[in-house]
Amino acid sequence: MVNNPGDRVLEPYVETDNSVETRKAVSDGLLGIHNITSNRFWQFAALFGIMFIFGIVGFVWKLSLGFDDKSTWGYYVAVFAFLMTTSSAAPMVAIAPRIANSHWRRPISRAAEIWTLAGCLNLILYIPLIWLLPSLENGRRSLWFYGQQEGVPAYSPHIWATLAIVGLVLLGLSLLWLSTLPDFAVLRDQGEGWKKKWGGKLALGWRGTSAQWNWQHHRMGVVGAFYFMMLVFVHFFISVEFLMVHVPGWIDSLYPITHAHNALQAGVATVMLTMFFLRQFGGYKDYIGLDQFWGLGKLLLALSLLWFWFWFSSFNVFWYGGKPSEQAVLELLVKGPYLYLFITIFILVFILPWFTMIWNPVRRSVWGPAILATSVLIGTLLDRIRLYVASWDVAGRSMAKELEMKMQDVPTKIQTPGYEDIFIMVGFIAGSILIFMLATRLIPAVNLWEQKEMLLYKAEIQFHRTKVTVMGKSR
Amino acid sequence: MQEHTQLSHKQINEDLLKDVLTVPKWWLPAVSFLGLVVLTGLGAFFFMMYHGLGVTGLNRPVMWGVFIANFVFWIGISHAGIMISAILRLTQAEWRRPITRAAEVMTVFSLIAALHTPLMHVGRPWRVLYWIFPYDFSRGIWPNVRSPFVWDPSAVGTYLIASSLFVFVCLLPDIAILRDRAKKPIVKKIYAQMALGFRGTPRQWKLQILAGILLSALVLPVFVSVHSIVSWDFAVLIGVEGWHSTIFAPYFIIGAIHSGVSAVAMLMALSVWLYGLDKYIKPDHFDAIARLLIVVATTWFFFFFLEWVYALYTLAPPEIALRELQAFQWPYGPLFAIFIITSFVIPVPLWLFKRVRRSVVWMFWTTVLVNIGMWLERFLIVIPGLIRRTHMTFDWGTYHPSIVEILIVVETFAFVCLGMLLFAKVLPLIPLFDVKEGMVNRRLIKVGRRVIPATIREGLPHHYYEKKQ
Amino acid sequence: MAKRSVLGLYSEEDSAADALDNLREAGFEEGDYEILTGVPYPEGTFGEAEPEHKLYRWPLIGAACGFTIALLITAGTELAYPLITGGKPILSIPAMAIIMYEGSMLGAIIFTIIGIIFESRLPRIFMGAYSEKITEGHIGVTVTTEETRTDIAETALNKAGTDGEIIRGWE
Amino acid sequence: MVDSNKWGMVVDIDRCTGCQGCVVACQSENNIPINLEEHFNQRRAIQWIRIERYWEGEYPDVKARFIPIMCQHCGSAPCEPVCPVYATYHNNEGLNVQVYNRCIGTRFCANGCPYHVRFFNFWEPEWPESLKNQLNPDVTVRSRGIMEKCSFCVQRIQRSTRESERDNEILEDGDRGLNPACVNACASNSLIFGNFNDPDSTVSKMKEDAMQEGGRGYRLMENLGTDTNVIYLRKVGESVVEAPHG
Repeated sequence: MVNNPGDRVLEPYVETDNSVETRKAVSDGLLGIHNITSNRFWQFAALFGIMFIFGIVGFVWKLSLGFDDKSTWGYYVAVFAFLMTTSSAAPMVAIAPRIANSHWRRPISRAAEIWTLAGCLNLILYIPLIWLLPSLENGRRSLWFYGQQEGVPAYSPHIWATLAIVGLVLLGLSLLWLSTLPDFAVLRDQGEGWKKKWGGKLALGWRGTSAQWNWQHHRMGVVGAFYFMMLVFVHFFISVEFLMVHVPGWIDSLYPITHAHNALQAGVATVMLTMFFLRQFGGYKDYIGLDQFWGLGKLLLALSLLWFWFWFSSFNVFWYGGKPSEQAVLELLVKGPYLYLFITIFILVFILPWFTMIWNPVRRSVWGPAILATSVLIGTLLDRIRLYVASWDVAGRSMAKELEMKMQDVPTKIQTPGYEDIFIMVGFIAGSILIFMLATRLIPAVNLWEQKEMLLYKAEIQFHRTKVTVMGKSR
Repeated sequence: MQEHTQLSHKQINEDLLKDVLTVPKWWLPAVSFLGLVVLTGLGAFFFMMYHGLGVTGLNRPVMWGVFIANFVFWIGISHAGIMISAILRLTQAEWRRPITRAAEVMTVFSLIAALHTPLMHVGRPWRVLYWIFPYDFSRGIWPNVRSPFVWDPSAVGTYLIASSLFVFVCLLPDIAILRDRAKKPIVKKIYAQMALGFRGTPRQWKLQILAGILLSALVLPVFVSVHSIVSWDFAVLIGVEGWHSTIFAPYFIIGAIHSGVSAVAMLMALSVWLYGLDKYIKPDHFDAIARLLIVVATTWFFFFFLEWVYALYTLAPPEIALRELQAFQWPYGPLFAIFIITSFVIPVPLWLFKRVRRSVVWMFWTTVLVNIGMWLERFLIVIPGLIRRTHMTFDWGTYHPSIVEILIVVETFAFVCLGMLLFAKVLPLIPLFDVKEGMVNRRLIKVGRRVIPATIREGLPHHYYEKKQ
Repeated sequence: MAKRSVLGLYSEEDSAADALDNLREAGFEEGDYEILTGVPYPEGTFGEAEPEHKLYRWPLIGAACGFTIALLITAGTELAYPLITGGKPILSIPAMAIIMYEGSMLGAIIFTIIGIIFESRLPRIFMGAYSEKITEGHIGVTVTTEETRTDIAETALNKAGTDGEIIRGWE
Repeated sequence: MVDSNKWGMVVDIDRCTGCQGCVVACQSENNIPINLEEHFNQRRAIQWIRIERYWEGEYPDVKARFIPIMCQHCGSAPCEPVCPVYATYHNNEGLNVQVYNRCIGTRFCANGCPYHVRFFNFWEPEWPESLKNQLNPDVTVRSRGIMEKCSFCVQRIQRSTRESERDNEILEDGDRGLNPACVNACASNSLIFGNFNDPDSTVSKMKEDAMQEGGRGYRLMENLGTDTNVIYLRKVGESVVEAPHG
């Protein structure tokens, strides 16, 4: 049966174009884009820099106002939480697909990782919060449910939270550094001027032996996994110690997950927007393609659906149970003074992404994902404001000792932000963007080695009468 | 996949259809034994129906027993099918190909099994129709849509209909193959009817592929909703400590995925042993599913941890008392220990070893352990919550499942196995066309001395790349 | 008038593609001829036209129908028999939302299934010219045309080097 | 008499002697199956009203405290919305009613009730031949497989309201025909039944001064927000038994 195609057991070899020339072309192209610094860049950098100075001013101003009245600190914590949910969560977009070994991540991962540098700002913002957290001495609810037991440091929540946040930042930096090692080496060899110098310093004599590549691959995997766990735990701490302990009766075991999930969603949105700007203004048009936005779009769609699911799982149980304490919490966070804010958030974070992202054309475009990412980010910021301002307002009424909140304890109006709050909000968001922009001057915003690695695994071949893409999976 | 054998289509047809078109030796005894068990269970049910629920071990505080625990367990297993097939289809994981159908079929049968117990355990089963359907037209009273027990049938029904239709549509090309292979004219005719005249035109194939993706995307949200709603059967009640917890929905889902994916691994091992499909289900498949299981199990454990932390976070004495009962008091303490050990402590560290991940025997037994543990988990959620000592002093109890309950629970297990065997008799458990497509799309990339497996990707057709430039 | 269908079997993808070219030369349009394969090939492998379909409409229509029906059932039952239970409002939105959600998903899925079967032109009553070798890996090219033109079709198919005989069938 | 009634009860723990008279009265009024010893052993006994006994203090000076517990007829009852077939719902007279014909016995309500006053008929109820004729004709005999619970003797409420409408006389408060069997049977008047919507009824007055600041009144498990229609009055005197709260 030689003429039966079913019996033709084929050994289908494919040639990929990974010749020295193409590799050089890729790295030269990327380096070229990396080396250009337009005037527009400096203009924007200056703008953000000025805003950031305002932020610092606001920060000092805020500190000078003192820590006595907790209810005024809501907006401050909201900014902290917002930065935590965006810049610190962005690297997940690099980690998860890298572990899943999917190819569309390659142009994305570096930009996502650079965001960890902005985590240093979170550290600055975090320091005053240590003084704001009530200690266990006044018998407040704590995650460390050993109330006022003997031998337990009254400030253990502070210790754990601090350790976790610092650990997260360190892990992020090491992840960034690990994944940039080969590119630093490229800068050392091809770059010129200060880049060459710093590349040489940071590359640590990377030569690209197979042992080094192996080491780097596995370390990135491990550090990435740890980063994810640390991220979850940090959000666990933030959502409990900075949010739920302040609202008596808010016993929502799902909330830490929700907080972490919001972070992932906002992180994806951040990366989407970054990709958009890199593509439109960063000159990476040929490297950041539609399938990057496509993949991110699918992620964002899934996460937006999850947003509703998480919210509804909590809401439904509270609504159905009808305990007075839970009703009070719902009144505080959803139904009460924050109702309209909540509806806005609901539309921005869930309705809009859902109803647009189900359309493939929207996901496969450039503008669609960018616009939706913006709406998700705004929604997330408003959401942080809603939650933190509300709960710290209640905390200001010093009900931490009580186990349940009564309906009449629910504040009737939203706290209005002071000028210092607005300064901090604008300034620190601008500051994190500034850090990102400056970082891209030294670190290539689209990483070289992953692009070059791509050449080994991707090929466009002629399949009888059509052209198809062949993707290889290395590990 | 690392090692890969190119097989001819003829070869694939012969391998995968031999047990459909012929009868293996062990088949008849196995089926008759399972059938016997199922009949015993049904007998027990009718006995219970005749004498009333007094024959069960249920009593006043403990109104729900192993029946409901079993219901939750089977709903959990049923999530495997969609988990594997939908998520892996959407992420275009190549290793899904031989697995998907078996998982989907298991979804269907375990859903039916899950429906057994809640319908049997009501006080007046002969009136169970009023549960979902209008009670009495003349007064126009319909089911109370505020009740989670009305959400349940709507969700489970949707899931059942959806998954069975899903299975059918994905079966069409294989039924066409059977139609062409079947010898007996009558059998041939039946298959011809079922195949709806599928001929394999490009249009039909394109829609097959689309069906896989689109239906997966549509069924995933249903699968999430089903178990959330099942969890709300418990979570909406404020009267029972340990049930009124918001994390229940995600916690049940992730637990369901944990037990379900393990069940799929069991299924793979069994189909390797019973049907000798080792040419199609490779160590690589077990490896991949074990990696998936490590992630799932760890996430599940984190949710479990959160649930406990928040139970104690309330600092409410009854809640703490309940947790003591659950974890430390006889007989639940030992059960709790077994549950933790079997569902997490033993399997997960084992899966970290490549040798375990790639061995059929190890994977089979570890996943069996997981499912024992997860059954106990459901038991430990349902029963102690009801048994706990409440404020009303004279009102706390104990519960021993009676022989009737045990028989019916066993019946559900036998029912699922029987269903799978019968299905495998008439239709292939491994999607032939999917496997063949995998073979057609498989390519090899030579990088230096290394040969890297590659596949033709149709996720984003090439002309999109052209548009991009 | 009665249509006849002619089927040629090929063992090579390329020869099947050639057969399509020959048929085009012989003056058959798209739709007269079809490729039959036992396995999904990448689109356009044989240079055939990309099949058009409107599958994405079906789930949306289905979801709309399901949503409406679920809304009518839930709201209708609550209003038709307004019993207060547990101090919940007569129209309890969260409870209704769940059932409406399930309803729309059910509608969407059922319509999708119907859509898939309809769009892939099934069920097909008459198989026409068909060979069981196709599910064994052969590639079939079938032409549906008037009685008079069957010979032209046959020659066109033969020119590409069929493997085995040409099969004729009634439509 | 106000047009819409809101029936309720006030239970004065201070007066309760734990004589179980109410329990017996309830059994005979409502055709509750006889609880044999094995029913208690199986934990399937049915008592629409039960007396919970607490020991207070240490031997030798130990005191017994009693608290009668029946269906609290919650305003927002956890048991009502979970029933898939509307077998239990809140009627416009403030009663949490159980409709035996609709019940299919999912027992969801029994799990929902924090007071554990809902009972399931695990067995077909049986009476010895001699007692067949003492069954109350106004009350359905429940079959097996359905839930049942205290109804505030709804049959008596119905009858007396119907009669009062018939011979259009005012249904005065504390009328023995209106009162549930347990209230009539209570020797120490610790159970008082009446209409909370009627401002000058005994129960409303008692509620008023009991629920005010420093009053003796409380509800069972107030923290669940079930808004019950039964008010309990604390023990007076040196040692106040803190009634069980959630």
